[in-house]
Amino acid sequence: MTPGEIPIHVLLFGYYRELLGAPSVEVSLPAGARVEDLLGRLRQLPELAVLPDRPAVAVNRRYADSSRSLSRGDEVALLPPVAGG
Amino acid sequence: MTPGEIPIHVLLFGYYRELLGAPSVEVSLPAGARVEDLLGRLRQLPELAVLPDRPAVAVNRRYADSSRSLSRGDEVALLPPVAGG
Amino acid sequence: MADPDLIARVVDRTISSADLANEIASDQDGAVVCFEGRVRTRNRGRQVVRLHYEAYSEMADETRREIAVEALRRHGARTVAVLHRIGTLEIGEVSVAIAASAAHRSDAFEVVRYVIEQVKDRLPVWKREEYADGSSEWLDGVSPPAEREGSE
Amino acid sequence: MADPDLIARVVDRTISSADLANEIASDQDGAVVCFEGRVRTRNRGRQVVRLHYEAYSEMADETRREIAVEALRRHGARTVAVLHRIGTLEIGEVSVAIAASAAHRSDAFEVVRYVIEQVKDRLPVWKREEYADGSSEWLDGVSPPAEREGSE
Repeated sequence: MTPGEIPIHVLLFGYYRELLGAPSVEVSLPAGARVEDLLGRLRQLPELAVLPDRPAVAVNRRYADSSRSLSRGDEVALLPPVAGG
Repeated sequence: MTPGEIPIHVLLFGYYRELLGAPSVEVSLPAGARVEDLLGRLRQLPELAVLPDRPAVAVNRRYADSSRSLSRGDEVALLPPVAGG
Repeated sequence: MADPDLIARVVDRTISSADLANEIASDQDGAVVCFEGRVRTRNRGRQVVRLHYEAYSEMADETRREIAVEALRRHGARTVAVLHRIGTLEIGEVSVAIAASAAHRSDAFEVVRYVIEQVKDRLPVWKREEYADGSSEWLDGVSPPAEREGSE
Repeated sequence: MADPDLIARVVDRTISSADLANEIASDQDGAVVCFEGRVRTRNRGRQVVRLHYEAYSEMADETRREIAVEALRRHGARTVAVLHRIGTLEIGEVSVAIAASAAHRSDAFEVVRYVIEQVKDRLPVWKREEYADGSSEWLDGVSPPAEREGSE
């Protein structure tokens, strides 16, 4: 991890978890990075290259938009379109 | 019963039954009489003088309007405003 | 829907929408909606201790069946069941139970809603409230529509 | 309503709206409305043999609670409860159960309807259908709205 970067632990669910083949992934981002930066980084993983343009992301268990900035210790999750009920 | 008249057995329910103090009453009406004629006759009973202008009446277990004509053997009922549920 | 699957009865035993729901549920249906009317402790500002329901049972059974057939004609639900209890009911007891089962939830909601509104409007049932002070009173009701003979 | 009475859980055991209804029923309430979503044998033309539900459970519990609070704020119901099941469900089993109790029936209907629509729109739950031919597929879902943080 480059100095000044923060580690972000990303949970994956449903179809995305199957794509990655793992329930979570750790990435490191510059301090002040936003959700959109995280998505760019995740798309560099070959398994997640097919992510849609704006997948739903939750930060600390609430839906977050792409401009939301991330801090050390945030609980971040990548959520496929929901299909409950 | 005057010759040519038909006997009509009228069932009463709820508050009307309490007014009359009986679950049914027998009246005789001229052949071809209508529901409105029946109501006029019932209002002559002191206990039922307070009947509203157009109480609900069922003939053969269906709501009937005041012009409905009555025949021998009809099952007639005088129904207070309903309060089920 | 030529022969809709429906159940409609007046009964003088305890009823519950759960029993109805299990009776009507089908593997083809994704949605079940239930309604229960229960006896409340207070009504129009007075303390109620129990209710007495009386029905013109023979007519009520036919009316309830008509309502169920109409509900299924108007909406896409596959089944609806409705029970109305008569006799003496204590606080919290269920006076009317309705359950509908449909492939899609909108239909199930709409059928149940239609049935309870129609039950209130035209089912020949009356209730007398008994109060904490020992008095009792027939409840004001709804004047049913005249002449429904042509509607079937 | 400062502290609405509500229950909201994700569970991996059998659920039923009847249990919920009995949990929430109150002597003050005249109306109980329930909804159950059940696993259907057919969906989009394919023969389903079972479903697998997966949730982001920690978030789902909070989302469900938010939905219930919103529902009670918008409508006059006194209580609403919602359970969503996770894990493997066979045909006919209940995936989601909702029950609401209110003094008047309109409120109970509207609350339940609001809750199920919101559950479908934003509860972080996913399902994979397993078919008679042995294949399985994640179901297309609804893209949840971004950024709800400001809404509370």
